[in-house]
Amino acid sequence: MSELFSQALWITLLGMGLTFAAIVLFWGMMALITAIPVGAEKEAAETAPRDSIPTQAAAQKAKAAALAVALALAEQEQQQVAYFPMPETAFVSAWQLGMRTRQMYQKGSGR
Amino acid sequence: MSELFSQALWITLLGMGLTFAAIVLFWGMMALITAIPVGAEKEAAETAPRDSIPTQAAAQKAKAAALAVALALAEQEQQQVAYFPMPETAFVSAWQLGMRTRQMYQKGSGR
Amino acid sequence: MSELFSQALWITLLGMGLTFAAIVLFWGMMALITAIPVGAEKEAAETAPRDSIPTQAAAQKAKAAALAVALALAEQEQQQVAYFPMPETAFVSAWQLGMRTRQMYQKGSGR
Amino acid sequence: MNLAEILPQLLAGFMAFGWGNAFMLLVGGVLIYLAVAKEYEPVLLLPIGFGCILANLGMSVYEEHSFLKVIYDAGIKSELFPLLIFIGVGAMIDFRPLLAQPRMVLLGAAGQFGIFGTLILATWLGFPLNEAASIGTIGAIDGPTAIFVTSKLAPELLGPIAVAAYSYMSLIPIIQPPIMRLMTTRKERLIRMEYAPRPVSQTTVVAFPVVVTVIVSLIAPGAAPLMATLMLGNLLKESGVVERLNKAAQNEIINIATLFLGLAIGATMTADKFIFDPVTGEWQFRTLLVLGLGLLAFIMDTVAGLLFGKLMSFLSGGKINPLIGACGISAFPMAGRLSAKMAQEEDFDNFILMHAMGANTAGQLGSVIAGGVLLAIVSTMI
Amino acid sequence: MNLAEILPQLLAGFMAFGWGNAFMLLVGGVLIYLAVAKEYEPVLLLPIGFGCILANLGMSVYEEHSFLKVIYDAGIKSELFPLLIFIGVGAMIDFRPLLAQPRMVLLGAAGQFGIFGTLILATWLGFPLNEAASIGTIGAIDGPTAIFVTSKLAPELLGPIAVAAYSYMSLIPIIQPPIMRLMTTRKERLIRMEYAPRPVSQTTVVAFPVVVTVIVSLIAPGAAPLMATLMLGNLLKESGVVERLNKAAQNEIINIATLFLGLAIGATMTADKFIFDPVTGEWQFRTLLVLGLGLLAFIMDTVAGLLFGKLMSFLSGGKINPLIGACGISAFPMAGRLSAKMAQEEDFDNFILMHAMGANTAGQLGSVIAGGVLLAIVSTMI
Amino acid sequence: MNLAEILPQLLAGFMAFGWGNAFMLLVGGVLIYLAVAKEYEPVLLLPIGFGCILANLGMSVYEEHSFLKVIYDAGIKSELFPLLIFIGVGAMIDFRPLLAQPRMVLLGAAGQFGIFGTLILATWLGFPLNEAASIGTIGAIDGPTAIFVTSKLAPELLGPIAVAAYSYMSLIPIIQPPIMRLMTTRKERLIRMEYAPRPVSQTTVVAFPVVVTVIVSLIAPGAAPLMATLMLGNLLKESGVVERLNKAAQNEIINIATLFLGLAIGATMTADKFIFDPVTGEWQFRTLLVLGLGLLAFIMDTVAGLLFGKLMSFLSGGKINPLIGACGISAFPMAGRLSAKMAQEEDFDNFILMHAMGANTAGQLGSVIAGGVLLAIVSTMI
Ligand code: NA
Ligand code: NA
Ligand code: NA
Repeated sequence: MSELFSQALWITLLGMGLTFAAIVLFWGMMALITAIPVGAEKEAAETAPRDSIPTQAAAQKAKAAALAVALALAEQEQQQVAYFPMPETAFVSAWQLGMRTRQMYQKGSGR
Repeated sequence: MSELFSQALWITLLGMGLTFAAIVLFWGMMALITAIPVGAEKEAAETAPRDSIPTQAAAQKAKAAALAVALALAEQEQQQVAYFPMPETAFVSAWQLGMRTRQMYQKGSGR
Repeated sequence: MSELFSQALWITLLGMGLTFAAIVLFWGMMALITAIPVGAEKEAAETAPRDSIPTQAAAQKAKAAALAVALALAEQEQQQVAYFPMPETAFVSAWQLGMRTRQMYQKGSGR
Repeated sequence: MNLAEILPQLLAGFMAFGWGNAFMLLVGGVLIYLAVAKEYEPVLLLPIGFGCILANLGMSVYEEHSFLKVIYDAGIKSELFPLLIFIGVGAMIDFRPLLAQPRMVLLGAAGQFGIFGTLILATWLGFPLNEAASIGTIGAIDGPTAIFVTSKLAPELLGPIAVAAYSYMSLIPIIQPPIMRLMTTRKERLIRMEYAPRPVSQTTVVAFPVVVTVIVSLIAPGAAPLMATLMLGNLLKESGVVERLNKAAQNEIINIATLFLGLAIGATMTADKFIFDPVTGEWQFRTLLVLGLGLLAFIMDTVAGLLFGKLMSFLSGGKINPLIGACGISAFPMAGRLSAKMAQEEDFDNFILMHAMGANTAGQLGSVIAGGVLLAIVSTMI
Repeated sequence: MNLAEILPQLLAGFMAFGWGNAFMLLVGGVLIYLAVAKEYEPVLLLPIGFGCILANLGMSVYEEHSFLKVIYDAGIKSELFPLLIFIGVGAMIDFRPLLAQPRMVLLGAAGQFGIFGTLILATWLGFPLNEAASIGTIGAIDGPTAIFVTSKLAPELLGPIAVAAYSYMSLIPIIQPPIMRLMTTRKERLIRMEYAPRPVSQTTVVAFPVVVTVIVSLIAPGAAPLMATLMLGNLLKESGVVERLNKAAQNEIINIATLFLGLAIGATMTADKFIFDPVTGEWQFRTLLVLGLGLLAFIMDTVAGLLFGKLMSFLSGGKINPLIGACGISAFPMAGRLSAKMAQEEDFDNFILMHAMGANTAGQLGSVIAGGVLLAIVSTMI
Repeated sequence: MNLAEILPQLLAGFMAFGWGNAFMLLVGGVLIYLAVAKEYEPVLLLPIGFGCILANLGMSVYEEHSFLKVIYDAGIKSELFPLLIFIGVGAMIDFRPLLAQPRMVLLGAAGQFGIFGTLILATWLGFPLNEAASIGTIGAIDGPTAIFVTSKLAPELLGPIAVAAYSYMSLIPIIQPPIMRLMTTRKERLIRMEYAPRPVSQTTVVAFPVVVTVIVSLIAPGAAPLMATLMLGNLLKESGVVERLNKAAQNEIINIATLFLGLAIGATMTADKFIFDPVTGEWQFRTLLVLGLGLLAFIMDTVAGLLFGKLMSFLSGGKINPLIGACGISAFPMAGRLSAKMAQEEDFDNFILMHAMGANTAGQLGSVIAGGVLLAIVSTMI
């Protein structure tokens, strides 16, 4: 086994290890950061209720979202009689996703 | 008194003097520049009447503008039951002011 | 005749010759490029019919376009009672032309 | 493969991170908090706060290969960003209220006293002349002017000066009212002002930015680039024939310049410049001093403006409401609206908004001129 | 006037044009065809294809006076373009699905194995370490990360790596499904996942990008600029107070950077770097190897992600559908949608989109971190 | 503090200001007047006029620390601005009318004679070859081409050449009609042209910009960057898959480049280059000569185009209206519309707009090619 190859193995070990370590740290941080604001929620609710997902409505919204996705997918299915799963572009799609997500929420809260 | 401090005093004297001199010059220039076009007004009125404030309607517009401001301020007052005078940002506010000013004129001329 | 002047004549000969040569090459290329896709037209029609001018409708559209231009020119004519042919700007006009062209086609296909 | 070699590199992030950096992260966090929760000048405080955080995580403008150094060199060192912002600001300003009442322009000069008063205080506190003058520019109460002058005279102070300028500017509605109440009588605040402006022709409105550019370039060359770009933006708008360029100035150009200006300025705020320099072993108390002097600059500006307003009120035989003197400090357009609001609080039927906006745009002009004059004088002395 | 002097100059275009260039014109044409007719990542493949054509017509980034060299130096060498693109991408990402289910973040780590697996294969094939690592970054399945790391480690490979990264990314719907079917049982694909997310407050959403920036800058400084710009864009959007800057990030900044990034990268693809170098007399088989290894990187990423998904499914007692493991590779947002679609194909009532999007954004974070870690380690060894 | 030291600095603005500068302020004012009141190419004449004013107030591109020098170096010296503008122009051009009637392309060659005719006249008047060729480019009747070639051959003439090119272009409706009436008979102007175009497929429209780029780069490498960027813009539009980039090209990119190109070119117009050089003691009559020669270039272009139109009319047996020869000069799209209008003035039912637009876009192509050929030839001789 060449020295270069052994170096590559070491890099893999170290690299995957550090990536996992960082991600685990993220997990903890996210658990923390999403837990804290329950106290701060009151203030946040006053000043900026626009974007937060209210707890009570979440399940309902999820259903609505799921339905919207189902419809979108069904629609896509039909188009694919003539054509394979549209390989969309990253940017345009990210954009579309944002729009679509917003639409989902709009439908949900409109009920 | 240190030399630096005396320099600062000199700079103040010179600086405020020059600033006032420039501003007085501006005054004269503005008096001139706003006086001249009375002759040129005819031509300007033909080609570009869109933005100039007509003399006859000015007083009326001022009233309309004042009313609009009064309403806006009254509205703001109410909001401030819960909240201190909204410290808006320079750019956004400059923008808003432009919009608002345009709206004022629109209201005025719409009557 | 100075050497500089003779150089200028040579440049003219060479320059106009090369420009014409390039343009003639363009002619051939365009004849080719517009001839080939008749076979590929079918595929193109399936995937992207939006922008190509369909053969059958072309004559009709040309008429519609001509009419639109006629109206536009007639309109312009009237304006010019008071005013000479508006010397428009390159960019704005290029822009306007695009818009106007689109409008022409819209009128045509709307009938 | 030697772990002993790689480990320091992997831990480079931690190794370079000291308690000073941690403190500066907090500072950056507070700036972002003020921007988001309090909406204090968010378009600038948010990027500055984020840039401050990056600066203390190894991405400051002093790092050789930092992308923020690239942005800093391209936009701040070259002085382009403040000028690009001014093109956009100029395209948003309407000089008609000022042109309709030319004498209002006088109020734009008095409100600059804070610049020089602060300069005096700063030299008295021991700051060298270039730094004292830069601190004084906070009194211009106009971000791009302060940044333009400071980046020429004392770039090391860009961070605290920009933060002070923008933070206090967003605090205008808190800073000015007490001073205004203290320095004017109720009777003065009740003065109503007639609004019978001269008609302003389109020709005047188009000629104004060109003439201002010429005058200022001749008598205050230091202010020429600032005034020229401000007036260019105004000309783009008022000409009415280059709507494409006008929109570019008010959107693309100003937005991109603002974002990167904020980031780059924030990225100058490293712990060793702001808190404690481990190399020289010195505490950087200057930052706190700058913030304190900046507040004084705002106060002195307002006081001088009001005093001059009272003088004009007296000279005009009581026809001028001295409150509009407080608009001469610049801080466009917040100060203008605030004065109108103060007058209306005393008397609901008293509308001085147009006069206030005239004085306010005059303050904008006066700030740029005073900044240029200061730059010219101090440049010859250092 | 001597025709013998002028003629070579006039024929310069033809003289410098060899069969290799002709072949590369074809390659550029194919990229444009894929972009236009197949809509494979057109915003990047179209500029790359056009840049490739220009590179072989005397306008490559290696020419002294080429305008594409100016753009390359300003945007790629300075590393600005990938970072500017990340500001825009960050402003388009929504981290709420991930924040609502924090454990999903684990899936973002496993899906990076392809980076390192490819690195091993590339060194085994004889690539030097810097090039092997750059080829590995194709496994980040994230264009800006791959370009950022490669432009630091092995800029000569920018062309093939960018082309591979973006082409395969657009082929995700073709590459992943067979692997997903092969590696999961029907029973596993039928697993339904409960969507009962924690409420995510506005404060959390605003704090998240700031905290992520700090953590990543400390533990993986190599990834700091990438993560910082991604999070800056996200902060601009989520703060809700700087709509002007948010729009600039999502439009002007990302569009201009994308166009010129594509052109400049395409303009590195000259025949002598891609096909045959007439100076050294060597064939450049490396390009084909890069393309092949890139495909393997995608496959290894997907396999590792699915294996980890199965592990999590097992540990959770069958409550997690292993399909979402395939979203950890990044390729945001295609991979997320694809997994949801695969689950729904088995059972029309099975909706795992929110879980998939959570894992997908985790993959985006994991990709940047892994890229940064790789850059840090390899930088110390070369 | 010594007033004697400071005073010169404070009066620096006045000290450097001579009668020549005052005259140039007038010139700048006239350009702005033409832009605003007459709407002659305002998007360029307004910035050029304002730049000219700034140049004579100490902010010219020749000053070491001028912000306009920074812009000039970044955009004109690097040749980027004309190319960026061409990306936007290309995205606004529709080649369908030309592709539908390929032989119309021939008219694009004849209308370039003015370039070379002017070159001959200029050398006869004693201009050195590089300057004569630059003056000739006014005959390209296409701003970016003239600026691109001039900035390589004789940057000192950029100001007058750009002003001449854009001013006369806006005067096309005044310059061309008398020549058209003089050189054609009423019978010729009455010729109706059949509009039975070939169908133009989407594939053709997309392939065209790519093929043109390849051909021109091979036979006229000097024109390659110009043609490449023009065609890139066209490809962005016609591909239909990169709407984001297309919009960026037509808005952000072209607007920003146009504004700063105009400013930077105006900022080359200092009094010592235009009127009188106090160092050499020479009057700069060249500027007037450039303006005069530029007018001749427009006239020669039109005459040559009409002559060729008459030849084609004769060869086609009277099926071609020679008026469309006048569109081959470029000046897109004004010349095209003007010819159609002239034909319709004689006969209200005569519509030749589509033919005229075809010849007009051919003139655009011919202008770029002729400019590139000129650059290539002259580069070898100086
Ligand atoms: Na001020
Ligand atoms: Na990845
Ligand atoms: Na031409």
